[in-house]
Amino acid sequence: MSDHSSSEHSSSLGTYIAVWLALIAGTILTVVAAHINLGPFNAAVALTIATVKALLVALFFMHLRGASEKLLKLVVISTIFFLFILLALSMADYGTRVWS
Amino acid sequence: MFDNFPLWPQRASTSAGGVDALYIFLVIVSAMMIALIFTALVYFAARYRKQKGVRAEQIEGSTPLELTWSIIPLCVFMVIFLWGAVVYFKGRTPPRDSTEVYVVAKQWMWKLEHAEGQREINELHVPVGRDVKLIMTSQDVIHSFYVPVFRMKQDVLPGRYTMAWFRATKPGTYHLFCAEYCGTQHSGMIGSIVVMEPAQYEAWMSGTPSGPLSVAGEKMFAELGCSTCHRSDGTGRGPNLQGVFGKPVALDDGRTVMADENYVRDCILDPGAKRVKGFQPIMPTFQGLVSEDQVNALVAYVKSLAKVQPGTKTAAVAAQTPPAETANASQKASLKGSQVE
Amino acid sequence: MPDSSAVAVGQSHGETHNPALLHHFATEQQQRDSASLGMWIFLGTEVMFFGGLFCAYLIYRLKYFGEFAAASQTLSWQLGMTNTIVLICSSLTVVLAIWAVQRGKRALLLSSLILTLIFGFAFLGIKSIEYAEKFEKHHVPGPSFQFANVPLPGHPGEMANPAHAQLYFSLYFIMTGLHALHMIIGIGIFAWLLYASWHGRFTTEYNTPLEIGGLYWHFVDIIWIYLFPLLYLIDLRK
Amino acid sequence: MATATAQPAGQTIERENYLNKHYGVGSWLLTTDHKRIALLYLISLTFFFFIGGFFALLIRLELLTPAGDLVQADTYNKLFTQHGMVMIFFFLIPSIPATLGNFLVPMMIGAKDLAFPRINLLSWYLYIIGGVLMLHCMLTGGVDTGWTFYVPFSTAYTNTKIIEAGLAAFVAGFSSILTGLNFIVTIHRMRAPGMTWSRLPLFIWAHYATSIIQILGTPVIAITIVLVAVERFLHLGIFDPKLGGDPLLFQHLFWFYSHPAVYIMILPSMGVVTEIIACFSRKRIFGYHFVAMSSIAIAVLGFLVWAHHMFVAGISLYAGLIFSFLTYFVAVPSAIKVFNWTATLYKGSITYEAPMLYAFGFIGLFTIGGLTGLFLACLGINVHVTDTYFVVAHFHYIMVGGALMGYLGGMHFWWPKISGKLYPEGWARLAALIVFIGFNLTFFPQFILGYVGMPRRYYAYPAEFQILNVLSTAGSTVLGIGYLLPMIYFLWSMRYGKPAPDNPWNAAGLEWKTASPPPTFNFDEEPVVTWEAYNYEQLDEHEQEVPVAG
Ligand code: HEA
Ligand code: HEA
Ligand code: HEC
Ligand code: CUA
Ligand SMILES: [Cu+2]
Repeated sequence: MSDHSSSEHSSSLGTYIAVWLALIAGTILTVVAAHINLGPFNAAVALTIATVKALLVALFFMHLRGASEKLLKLVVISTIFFLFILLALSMADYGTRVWS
Repeated sequence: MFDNFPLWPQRASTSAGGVDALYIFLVIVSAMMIALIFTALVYFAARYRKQKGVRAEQIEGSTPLELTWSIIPLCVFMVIFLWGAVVYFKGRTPPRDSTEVYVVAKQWMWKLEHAEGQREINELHVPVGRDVKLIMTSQDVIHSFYVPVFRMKQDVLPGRYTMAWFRATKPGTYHLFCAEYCGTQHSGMIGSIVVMEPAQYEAWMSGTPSGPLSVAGEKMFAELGCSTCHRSDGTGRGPNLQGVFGKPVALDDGRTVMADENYVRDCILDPGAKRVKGFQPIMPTFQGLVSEDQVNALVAYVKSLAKVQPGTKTAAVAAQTPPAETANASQKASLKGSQVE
Repeated sequence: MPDSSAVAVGQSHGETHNPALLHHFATEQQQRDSASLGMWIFLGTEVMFFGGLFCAYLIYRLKYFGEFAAASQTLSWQLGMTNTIVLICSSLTVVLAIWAVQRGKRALLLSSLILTLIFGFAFLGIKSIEYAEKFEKHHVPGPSFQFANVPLPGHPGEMANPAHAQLYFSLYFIMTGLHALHMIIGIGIFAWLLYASWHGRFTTEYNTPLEIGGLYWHFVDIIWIYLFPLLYLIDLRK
Repeated sequence: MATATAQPAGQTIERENYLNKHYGVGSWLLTTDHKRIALLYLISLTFFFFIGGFFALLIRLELLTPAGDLVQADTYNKLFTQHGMVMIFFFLIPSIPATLGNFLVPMMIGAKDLAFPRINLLSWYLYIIGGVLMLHCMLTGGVDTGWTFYVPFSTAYTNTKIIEAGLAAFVAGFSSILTGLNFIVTIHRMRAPGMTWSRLPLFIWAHYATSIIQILGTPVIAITIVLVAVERFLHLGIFDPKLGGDPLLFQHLFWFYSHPAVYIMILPSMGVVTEIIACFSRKRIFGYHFVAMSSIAIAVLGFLVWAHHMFVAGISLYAGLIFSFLTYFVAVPSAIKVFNWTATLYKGSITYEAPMLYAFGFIGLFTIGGLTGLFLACLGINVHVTDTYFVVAHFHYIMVGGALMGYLGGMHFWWPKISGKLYPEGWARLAALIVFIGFNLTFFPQFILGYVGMPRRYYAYPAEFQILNVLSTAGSTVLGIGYLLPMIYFLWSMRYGKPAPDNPWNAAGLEWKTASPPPTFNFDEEPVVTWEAYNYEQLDEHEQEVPVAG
C-alpha cells in the first residue's frame, strides 16, 4: 500500500533559490507583457506564465516532483480536470447562446 | 371541459402528437426492459432458491456479456436522444410569420398582449390553425409558461426574452400553468388558453377595442424621443431602424449578431452592451424609464419597421460600408491602443 | 526505515514508538503519507471552491468585456506586483523552514517562520491599502458605489455601465477577500507552527505539521498567482 | 483466514466491545471511534428523517383535496422546501456513508479506524451544527424557496430565512467533504496487508466513488451559497438581471453540485445492495471489475450532465443537445450494475432474508426510477414533464425506492454486527413488504399525474387531478407505517433481541471475522488478507447449516 514516498528527500537549497528567482522573473515578465498590447493574446500570455509559475510552486516547493507516488499527481490532475469541466461545459451554454 | 379522471392529457397542438409518440415509444422500451429484468429476477430467484445439497456455482463474469449489455442500451439511448432532439428542435424553432403575442409574467399573473393590441390577463385567446409565437419576459422572478395540452413549456426570465410557439388544433379552454416555483401564489398563477375557430376568433378580436401594439410603440417612440435620433430619412444620429430587424448587425467590437427581439430589447435597456458599428455611443439607456409593457411595444414597433424598405444609413448598410469618418475614428482608436509603449 | 530512531516512551500498546504516532496507524510513514494525501485532497476541494468564482468571472468578463477592462484599470498593478513578490518570498521562507527542520537547524527554522509571518502580514497590509483606496474612490460595491463617466478602454467617448463595473468589483472583493481570509488562516497556522517549533516540538524525524502547513501556504500562493493577472493585468492594455 | 477470531455463537458473558468499553455521555460525545461516530450519526439522521417524513405527511395531507385548506400557501411552500432540504442535506446525503460507511469502511479493509478520527468527529459536529441551524431556521420562520434556491426569488423576493438555511447547508456540506476526504485517505493508506484493490469489497468501491463526488462537487455549492448570501445582503447584481447579472449562472453552479450529489445518494446504496446480493445468493459478484469501474464511471460522468435540469430554463438550444447527449452516457454504468446484479443470481443458492427482500425492492424501484430518468433526459419529453409530478415521481423512485430501500437493507444486514443483537426476521419481512406496497401506491400515481400536467410545488390544484392525489396520500400513510416498524423493532431488539453470532449470515468480508459488536480497534490482531472478495465458495466448503436469524 503506502509505498514509501513523501518528501523525505527534499530538494537542495540551490534548487529552492533558483525556483524563487524564476518565480520573481516570471512575475516581472508577466507585468511587462501586460504593458504590451497583444490584443486577445494578453490574457493567454498572462495565464500561461501564471500556469508555469503555479507548476514551479507545486513541483518544487510543494515537492510534487519528488513524490515518488503517482497518487498525489493524480489528485492534482483530476482536480484540474473537473475544474476544466466546470468552465468548459458552462461555456457550452454561454458560448452558444448567440446562435439560438 | 375537463375529464374527471384523466390518465392522458388531451392533445391540442400540432406538436403534441410528436411528444406523445415519443413518450409511448419510451414507455414501450421501458416496459420491455422492466419485463426483461423483472422476469429474470423472479425466475432466477425462484429457480435458484437454496436447495439442500446444491451449491452455488461461482461465475467470474464475462466480458462479451458486459459489452453486450453496455452497447445495446447505449444504442437504444442514442435512438431516444436523437428522436428527442428532433422533437425538441421543432418545438423550439418558431416558424416564420407566426402571430406574435407578448407575455409579461409577474408574481402572480400573466399579462398577454397580442401584436394586434388586445391585452389580456390570465387568459389568452388564439385561433385554431395559426402559428403563435410567444415573446416572454418577467418583471420579477422566474416563471414558466406551461400548457399541458400543447406539450409546451418555457421558463420566463427577468431581464431577457425567451420564446416559445405553438399551433393550436382543437377549440376548447385549456389550462395555462406557471410551472416554475415563484413564491406564495405560485399555484394560483393559473390562466387559461381559449382556442377558437378562426371565425369566432375574428369576432372576438373585433369585439375587443385596441390598436396594434406597434402603433402604441410608435407613439412611445415619439414620446420618449427615440425619433429624434432614429429618423426614417437616415439623417439622425442613430441608425435608421427601418429594415433592421431580423438582419445581422455588425457590432463595434467586431461581433455580428442577429437583430432579434432580445437584441432590440438590449439596445433599449442596455445600449452599451452591443454598440452598432459606425455610430457614436450616444444612445442613453432607458432602463428604469420604461416598463416591460412599454419595452414590448417598442420592440413590436421596431419589428414593424422591418417590413419597410430600408432607407439610407441603416446599421445593416453601415456595416458593409462604414461611413468614412467613423471608420477612421475607430481605426485611430485601436491604433492608439497599440502605440503606447 | 521510518520508525528507526523513534524514542521509546511508555505506550498503551506496549510497543516502542514515537509519541506523535497515533494508535491507529501502523507506521510513521503511513501516518505521514495519510496526512499529506489528506492535505492534497483538501487543496483539491479548495480549487473547486475558488473554481465557482473563476467560472463566474469568466462568464461575466466575456459578457461585459469593456467594463471589466475599465474597472480593472483602476487597480494599481504596482501594488499587485509587490504583493505577488511578497507572497513568492514567503513561499521561499516556508520551504526554507522545512529544509531547516529536516536538517536540525533551529535558528534557520525559527527565523524562516518569523519571516514567513512578516511577509504574510505585509501582504495583508498592502491589501488593506488597496481596499482603503477602493473605499475612497467609492469602488466598493453597494449603495455608495460610483463609476460614472469612466470611458471604456479603446472606445473613448463611450462610458462604462456602472452596474457592470460593479460586477467586476464584486467579484474582485469576493475573490481577493476569500484569498485574504485564507491568508489569515495561514498566518494562524504558521503562528502555531512557530510556537511549536520554539518549544522544540519538531525534529528531523517528525515534522509533518510543518510540511502540511507549508502545502497550505503554497496553495494560497498559487491562487494569488492566478488572481494577479486575471484581476490586475490582462486588461491593462486595451 | 489468518486472524479470524471465531466466537462460539450465543455466548453469554459479554466481551469487551466498542459499545461497553466506556460509559457516559462524554465517552460518546468526545469519541474518536468510527463505530461510535457512526452510531451518533445514525441517531441524528433518523431524527431528521422523521422530521422530513413529518413534513412529507403534511404535504400529502394538504394535497388530499384540490383546495388549499389544511395549511396556508406560504406554509405549504415552507413544507416542501424544508422537506427537500432536510431529506437531502440532512438525511440522504450523509445516510449510508456516515453510518454504514463510517462503521464498515475501516473494518472491511482491515484498519483500526479511519485515517483521521478527530476529523471524523469534527464532521459529525459540523453536521449537528448545520442541523441545529436548520432546526432553528425552521422553528423561527422557515424558508420557502424550494430546495433549489433559485435566484432571483431567493436573493431578492422572499423574506424568509435564506441566509440561515444556506448556512445550514454550507456547514453540512463541509461535514460531507470531510467524510469523503477521510474515506479516500483511509482507502488508500490504511488497507490491511494483502487487501489489494481488486480484493476490495464493492461497497468500498462505491464509497470511494461517492467520496470523489463529495470532495469535488460540494465546494462548488458552498461557494454558490456564499454568492447567494452576499447577493442577498449587499445586492451586488451577481445574479440580478437588473444589474447585469445572470440568474442562469446560479442554476449552472447549483446543478454542477446537485446533479453529482444525486449519485452521492445512490452509489453507497448500490454498494450495500451488491454486498447483500452476493451474500444471499452465496456467490461472487458477476463481473466484479465492471461493477467496481461502473461506480467510478458514474462518479466521473455524473459531472458532465448537470444542465439536464435546465432544458427549458433558457439555456441555448445547443447546450440542451450537448447535455442531453451526455446524460445518456451516465445511464450506461447504471445499466451495467443492474444487469450484473441480475446475473449474480443466476445459479446461486438464494435465500430470502429481509436484507435480500430490500435488495430486490431496490433493484426493481431503482430500475423504474432510472428508466424514467431517461424520459427526463430526452429533450422532447422533458419540455412537457419538467417541473411536474413526473419529476417528483422519478426522484422519489430513485431516492426513496432506491437509496432508502438500500439503506434499510443495509441496516438489517449489518444490524447484528452493529448492535450485537438479532432483529426479528418476521417483522422485518413484513416491514419490507409494507414499504414496497406503500411506496408504489404513493409514487406511481405521480407519474400519471405528471404526464397529465400537474405542476410540482402546487399547493392547490385543479379538481381533475384529485383522484390520483388521493391514491398518493393514501399510499404515504402506508409508507409511514412501513418506516416506523423497523425503527420500533430495532430499538426493541437492542434490549430483547437474541445475541448475534459473529457472522450470522455466514457472509464474506473482514467485518464478519471480528466479534459482534466489534472491539474498539476492530480486530484483535491485524488481519492479513489472502483471498478475493466474495469467497463464498470457500465459506460454503464446510456446508454447515447457516444459522438463520429470527
Ligand atoms: C439518487 C438520486 C438520483 C439518481 C440516481 C438519478 C438518476 C438519473 N436522473 Fe434524476 N433526479 C433526481 C435524483 C436522481 N436522479 C432528483 C432529486 C431530481 C430533481 C431535482 C429537482 O428538480 O428538485 C432529478 C431530476 C432529473 C432530471 C431533470 C428533470 C427536470 O427537472 O426537468 C433529469 C433529466 O435528465 C434526470 C435524469 C436522470 C437520469 C438519466 C439518471 C440516470 O442516472 C439513471 C440511470 C439508470 C437507469 C437508466 C436504470 C437502469 C438501466 C437499465 C435497466 C438499462 C436498460 C435500459 C434500456 C436499454 C432502455 N433526473
Ligand atoms: C431523500 C429524500 C426524500 C425522501 C426520503 C422523501 C420522502 C417522501 N416525499 Fe419527498 N421530496 C424530496 C426528497 C425526499 N422525499 C425532495 C428533494 C423534494 C423536492 C422539494 C422541492 O420541491 O423543493 C420532495 C418533494 C415531495 C413532494 C412534492 C411537493 C411539491 O412539489 O409540492 C411530495 C408530494 O407528495 C413528496 C412526498 C414524499 C413522501 C410521501 C415521502 C415518504 O417517503 C416519506 C415517508 C416517511 C414518513 C411518512 C415518516 C414516518 C414518520 C411518522 C409516521 C411519524 C410522524 C412524525 C413525527 C411524529 C415527527 N415529496
Ligand atoms: C441620443 C440619441 C438616441 C436616442 C434618444 C435613442 N437612440 Fe437608439 N441608437 C442611437 C445610436 C447612436 C445607435 C447606434 C449605436 C448603438 O447601438 O448604441 C442606436 C441604436 C439603436 C438600436 C439598434 C439599431 C440597429 O441598427 O441595430 C435600436 C433598436 C434602438 N437604438 C432603439 C431605440 C429606441 C426604441 C429608442 C427610444 C426608446 C432609442 N433608440 C433612442 C441613438 C439614440
Ligand atoms: Cu409564476 Cu410560478
Ligand atoms: Cu440530474
